[in-house]
Amino acid sequence: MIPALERAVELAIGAMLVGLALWSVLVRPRFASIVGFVVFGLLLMLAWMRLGAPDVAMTEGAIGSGLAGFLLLSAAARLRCSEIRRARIGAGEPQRARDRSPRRSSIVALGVGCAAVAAALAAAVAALPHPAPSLAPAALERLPELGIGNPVSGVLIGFRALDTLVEKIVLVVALVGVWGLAAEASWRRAPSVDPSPEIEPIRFLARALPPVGIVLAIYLLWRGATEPGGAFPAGAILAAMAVLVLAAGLGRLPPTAARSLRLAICAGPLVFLGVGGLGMGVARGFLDYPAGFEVLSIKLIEVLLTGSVAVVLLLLVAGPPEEAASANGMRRPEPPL
Amino acid sequence: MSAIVPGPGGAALLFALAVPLAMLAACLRASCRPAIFRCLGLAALPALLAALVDVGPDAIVVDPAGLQLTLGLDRPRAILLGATALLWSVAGWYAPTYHRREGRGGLDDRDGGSLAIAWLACLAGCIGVFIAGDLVSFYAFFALASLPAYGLVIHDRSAAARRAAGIYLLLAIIGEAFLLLGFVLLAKGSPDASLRISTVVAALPEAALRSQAVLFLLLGLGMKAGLVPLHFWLPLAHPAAPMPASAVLSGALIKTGIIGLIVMLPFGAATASAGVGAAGAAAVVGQSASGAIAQWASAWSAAIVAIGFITAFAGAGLGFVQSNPKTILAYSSVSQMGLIVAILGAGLAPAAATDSTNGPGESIRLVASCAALHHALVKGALFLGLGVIAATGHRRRRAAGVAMALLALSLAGLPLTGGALAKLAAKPIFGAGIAGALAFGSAVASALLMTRFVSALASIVGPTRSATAPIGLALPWWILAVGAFIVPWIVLPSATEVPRGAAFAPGALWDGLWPVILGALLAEGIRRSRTPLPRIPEGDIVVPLERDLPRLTAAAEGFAGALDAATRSWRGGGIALLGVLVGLIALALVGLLRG
Amino acid sequence: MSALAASVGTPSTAGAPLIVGLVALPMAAALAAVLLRRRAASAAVLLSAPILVGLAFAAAAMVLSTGSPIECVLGAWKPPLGIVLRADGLGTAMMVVTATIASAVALFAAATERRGAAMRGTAPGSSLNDAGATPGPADPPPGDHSGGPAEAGGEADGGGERQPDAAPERASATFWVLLASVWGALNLTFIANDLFTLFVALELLTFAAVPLVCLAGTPPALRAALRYLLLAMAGSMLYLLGVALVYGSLGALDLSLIAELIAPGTDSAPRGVLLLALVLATTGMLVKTALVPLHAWLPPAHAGAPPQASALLSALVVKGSWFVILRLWLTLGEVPGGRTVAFALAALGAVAILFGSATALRQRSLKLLVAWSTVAQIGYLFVAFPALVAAAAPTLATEALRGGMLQAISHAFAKAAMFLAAGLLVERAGRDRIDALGGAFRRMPIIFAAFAIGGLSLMGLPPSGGFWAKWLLLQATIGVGAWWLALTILAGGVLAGAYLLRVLRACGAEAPADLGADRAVVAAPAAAIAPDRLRTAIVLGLALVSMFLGFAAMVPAERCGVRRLLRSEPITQLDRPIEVLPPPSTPHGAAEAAP
Amino acid sequence: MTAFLLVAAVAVLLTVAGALVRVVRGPTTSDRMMGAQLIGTGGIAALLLAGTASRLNSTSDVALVLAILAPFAMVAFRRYAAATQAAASRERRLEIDAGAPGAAPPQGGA
Amino acid sequence: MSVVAALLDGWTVLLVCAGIGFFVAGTTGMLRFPDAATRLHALTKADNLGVGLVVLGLLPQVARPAEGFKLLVIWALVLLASAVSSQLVARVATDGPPIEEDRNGRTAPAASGTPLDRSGSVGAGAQP
Repeated sequence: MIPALERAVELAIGAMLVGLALWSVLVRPRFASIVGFVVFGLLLMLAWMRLGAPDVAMTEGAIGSGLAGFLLLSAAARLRCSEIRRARIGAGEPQRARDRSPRRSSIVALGVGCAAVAAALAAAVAALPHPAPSLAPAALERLPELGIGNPVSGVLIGFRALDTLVEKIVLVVALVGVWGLAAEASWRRAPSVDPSPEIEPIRFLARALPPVGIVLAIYLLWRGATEPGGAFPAGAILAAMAVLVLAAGLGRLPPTAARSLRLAICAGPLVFLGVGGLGMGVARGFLDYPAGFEVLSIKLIEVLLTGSVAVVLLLLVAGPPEEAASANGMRRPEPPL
Repeated sequence: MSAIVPGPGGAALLFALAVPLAMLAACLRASCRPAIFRCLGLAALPALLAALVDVGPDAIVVDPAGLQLTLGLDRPRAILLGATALLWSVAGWYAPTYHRREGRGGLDDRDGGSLAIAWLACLAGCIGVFIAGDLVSFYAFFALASLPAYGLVIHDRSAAARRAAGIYLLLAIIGEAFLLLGFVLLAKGSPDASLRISTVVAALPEAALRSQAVLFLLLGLGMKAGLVPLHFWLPLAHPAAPMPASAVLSGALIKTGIIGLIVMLPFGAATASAGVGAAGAAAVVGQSASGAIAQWASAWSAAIVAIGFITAFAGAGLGFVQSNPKTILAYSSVSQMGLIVAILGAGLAPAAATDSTNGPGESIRLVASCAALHHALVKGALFLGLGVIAATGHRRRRAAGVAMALLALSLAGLPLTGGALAKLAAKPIFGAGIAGALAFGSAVASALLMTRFVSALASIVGPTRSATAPIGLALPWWILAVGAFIVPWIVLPSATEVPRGAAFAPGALWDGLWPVILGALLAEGIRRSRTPLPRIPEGDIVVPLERDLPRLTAAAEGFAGALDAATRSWRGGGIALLGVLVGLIALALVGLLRG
Repeated sequence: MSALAASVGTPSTAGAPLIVGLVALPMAAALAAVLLRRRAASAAVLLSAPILVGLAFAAAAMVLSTGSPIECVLGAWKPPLGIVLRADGLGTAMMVVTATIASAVALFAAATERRGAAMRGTAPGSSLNDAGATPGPADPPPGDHSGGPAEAGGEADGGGERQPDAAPERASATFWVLLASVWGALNLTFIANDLFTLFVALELLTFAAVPLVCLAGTPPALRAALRYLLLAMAGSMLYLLGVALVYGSLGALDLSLIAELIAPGTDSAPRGVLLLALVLATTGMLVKTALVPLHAWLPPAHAGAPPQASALLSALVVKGSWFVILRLWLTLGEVPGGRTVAFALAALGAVAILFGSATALRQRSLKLLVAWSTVAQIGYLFVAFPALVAAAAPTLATEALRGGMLQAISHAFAKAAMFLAAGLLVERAGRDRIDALGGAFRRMPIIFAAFAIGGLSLMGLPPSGGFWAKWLLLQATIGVGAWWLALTILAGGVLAGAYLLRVLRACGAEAPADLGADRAVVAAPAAAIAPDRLRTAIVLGLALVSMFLGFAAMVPAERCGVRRLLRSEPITQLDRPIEVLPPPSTPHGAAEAAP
Repeated sequence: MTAFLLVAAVAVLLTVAGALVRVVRGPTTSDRMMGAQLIGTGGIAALLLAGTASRLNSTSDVALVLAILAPFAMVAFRRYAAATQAAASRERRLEIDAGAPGAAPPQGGA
Repeated sequence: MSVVAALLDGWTVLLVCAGIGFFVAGTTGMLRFPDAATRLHALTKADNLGVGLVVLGLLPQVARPAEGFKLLVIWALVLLASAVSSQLVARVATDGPPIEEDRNGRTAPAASGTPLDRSGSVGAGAQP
């Protein structure tokens, strides 16, 4: 009975995921699309849990439906405001309307094409060897050399440390790219998450939740060595807490030029790179950890990475520094009429 | 990279190339340009010198074990190099005076600087083409000769010059493309990594893609040589350029196409492989193979002869209806190149090369290059002479006029001229059949055209009735004109199997004379009868092309614009991505099922 | 202990620190540039540039001299569990190219900044790349918002440095981070031997390239950047799907291991799945490479960026994803059915050549023309694929590979030169219209020459690298019987000549008189905007490298080991087998643990 | 017990799936958000049930992450609603007294 | 052990079933109630009591006390979230329905009457 039940749950989650994804793509109101996306993220978390990947589930929850949902709603608000403004001015309206309504035939063609790709993928997945070849046993076998118990962390920070390192640099570069969107005049100023106009309940939340969040983040980081968790989910939760505080108007971001801010951004990847480079001298090669100090090095890197991830994610959500215009368009100045 | 250390011959070649290139480099400084322009005549002298010394075909070989990049001269190439170098040199001395008198050229070329740049680049390319012994350097120098000529054509900056230059450059680029393909095909047949022309041409008859190779070579080189129907740039470009530039364009530059055909057509292919077949043990196999090669060679021979004569007659006919003497001369160049190509084509036939003392194919090459030499000098002299006549008053034109007439008729084979010698040398190649008759007809046609040219000379208006041409124009021209009469008499008898005396034989004299008379009479008859001549614009077929091309390009642009617009929208981009994905997956499926 | 553990040691080859440095140093420089103040940031990147050039050349020399790739095992974890960086001939060649071009661009950017700082007092905003237009409505900030974030900026900044008309430090500071990131990402792409590391490297490349696109900050640039970002993300997804399929079927991500696992004779690999994976990953990368019809993001993106960013994007960034496709096809291309897909890729390449060139011909803006020319030139990179997978003809495959690599390299140099030259031309002319370039030939002949030389290299004139690339590509395409491809290559050359001609004509024309007043407004005093020597030298140097790249590739290719440099590793036999994966169905650990 | 907990998890999940209907049908944005919220809560419950059933420790960590981020979307939603309403009312006011400049945008919280 | 275990299991079954009941009720209310304000009631019931009863029911089943503590923390967090979000939703609902664009991306309110138009018509386009 239980296998049948599990199968049923898998099917149900799968069907909901596909349906929700389709709906989110096809539904016209932007807001509905975003809510669909957030719910999709929630269901995806369940799916990842079902697949036995709690690390991925955690990251998906924190990034996919948490921070991304916040970001998307902020963007939607901004777009919405400019649309409302344009609607009054009345410029370019009919053309936009035409642009946005695709012909039925092209929708059908797209659907057929996507279905064909999906069918090919399904056929390929069905043709994969069974049981699938896996490196998991090999990873487990060599895990003790790193002195940690969580194989996912082992892969991330040990066996494939290079990938992790480059991913973190990607984050930093993405942040620089976002800052690059700033207007010349506001470059180097402080980015901001504008406080919500309705602050009492939010302010309460922003006072109550962050302590718990910080504890949770530390807990996840600490657990990451042996159990699912680690730098990325911990960083994401810290970032979410910080966003909450900013949205409640309880704090303000430093300017992007601030040295401490930049140090926080770069510390994780730089130390990672430095420890990795040290490996060329004192260990068996680049990105190898000195014998006897594996756990220490890994902990150091993880802690700093958590900080960097948190700051970078927070700043990514906050967006480019803007002068006299808010991230969600609430206080954008009037265009001249 | 190892190169055979150049001997004296190699040094001469390098010097010949280096002088124009060094002058070109000096032109980078604007202050040097006027001086360089005044010394333009110097640039080609080292090349003339190199043509006179015995350089040898392998004067410089880079990478002898591999690509075999070669510079050198054999006799046909030396002959043409010498003739064109003489022309370049004379025209170079002529140019400053002409430029000063005419005062033409764009606003930015009061000192002749841009003319000098184009001239020197072209000259270097032209010299290089004659001394290149491998495909790559030939291609490089061919491009160097072709593309800067744009500057010569456009020099006047008039509307006609712009149009002519645009068409010229476009055709030159297309020609380069064909040539590249032809060369790649030639190289594919090469037995080893060598790109030496002699090696790849020897291997050509047995290459798998030999016909395609010859076709693309003909397209690429024929475009430069002005073969119908790719000739139309020529009657546009030559008249548009300033006079000395026309002279080198018509006299020297189109010879780069001719020299390409001379060195790259597989003369004596069938003979050579027949010899191998007879000597080899498997005679039957060898003979059947050589039979196939002979068949292939004779088919191409017939095709090239046909192209040549069509070009010869079409050039003459189209030229006859023109009135601008420069245009007539340009068409005459088309016609003459047709004749030379016909000689080459006839030589390609298996029978043509059997009784040669110079080795298979060599005699054909020599005859063709001698004919080209004659044309280069005469045509150069005719163009320069036009400038001299234009600078001379009506009263003082007599001597110049007579010389021009003689030069012109020399192209038709007037006895005792170089033209007659060239005809005599070509006669055995054409034989007595259809080809011989056509050759005779082409002489008549040339005479017709040249008579027309001489009568058109009268329409040129001089500055005053009694003006005399400045010495800077007259002297170079006279040198070239005299050279055009004398040089063939020096070169031809030694290069070909025509003894000097043969030209004085009464039969030969008569044979040479009466086509000229016939042509002249015909021309006079047409003039007298006042038959209205059809009005064909310069550049004949390019005119309808120019009219229809916009429609064609508009269609293409419409397509490109539609594709652009379709992919530019967000949705279009998405559909394109999906389409590529689905298409590739479908093709993968097809490939999977098939393989 | 298992065989896996027994192989612990230092299996990296001698040059391992070199290639680690090539990856780690630019990334460290990027992070340092984030951390440091503006001057110091550019200094960090500029200081690391010569080191990186040295490392790249040293790595290339080492590969050349030993004839085997440099390998570096990261950590002590060999594949299949860990990652190996592997610099073979292809990778080192590309790293050398990247190092050369990136440092040239860095110098150029530094000179531009110094220039900009020097002339900002006299002519604010006269150069286009200074135009840091705000993305939103550019209104004066309302005065009544108290406590806004605007005031917060003052405290952390050095005080007096920030005036309203201060240097465009946003673009500058961002540029240095991005330059170093692009550099590191490219180097990692060229030496990563692991499918997932390739993915990560490409992510870094994309995330560095997108901000480069919108460095100018103009609305069109932002639109282009957004489109680029989203399409590239879709491409990443497809690539990742392909990687997942490969891992699911083989249990390996290391390319050498994959090659071993699918070598002929091993039956376990599900070839259909691998083909689908190949198609998916290729399509994903095609988006980033901007092959038609997935090109739409490229022209506005490349044309809208400042010159130094355009040069990086066009010369190097698109080559990164192309290189991944090349690696994939060298590893997986011979699965059954791959040939059909390869022909489809070549067909898309052919469309790209024709369509891109034709569209370039229609552009009115100089930078757009150059950008569309990139679309066309990308097509050439794919023309080689059918011959590349011709397993039966290793010579052809080698020719195709060499042709493709040469095309990538020579296009990189030529396009870098052209974009930088275009930037200087536009800066001087004051606006980005081809019609407005009149007089450029007279006023900035060297920049003009650099642009022309780059263009000639694109056209494929010897001795440029483009010529040899075309030569080899023609050999390869004709070898697989794809005449249509060969003719397309030629047509592309002709069209390239045509669009180049348009620019050259405009530059050669006199400055239009009616523009005089206009220019007086736009342009600062001539001395202020005359291109300085350093930038001119950089542009000319890049152009000359592209023109004489042919020599480097030509002669030594046969003798001095460049052929070996460009050779494909025979994929069925590794130089030093790393480790053979246990048969996929019996996981190693399980087998060990069972008894 | 395990079976019961699993069945319970499925039951919660299926029940909560009903909230999907609210997400899809709306009609107002608040309705969609409430549907999402219910799905999140239900997901937490289902995770706890299934995790206890399978004795997987990490499940509660995941649920913890989910729980701490649950109000996050609501805060974002409030900001969205406030911003759009403010923009709309500002536009309307501007329409009413057309041309009157300096209609200061409502600045809640500042 | 048996009696205690059975009792604990019974406690679990009882409370979990009750929790499911609240979830069912919440969902039903979510679907059947007429407008946003009333649906808010349904949501809070499921949030507060549904999760709470499940957590309480699971307490006897956890392996370690720490796990139980975690469960309680989760419940507390859900309660907090629920309280705050119901406040926020209610505020949105009273401020007037947030504006959702119609099918063509045009703004509805420019045409429709007062800002406090609570008819829900602006969101009607959302129905698929």
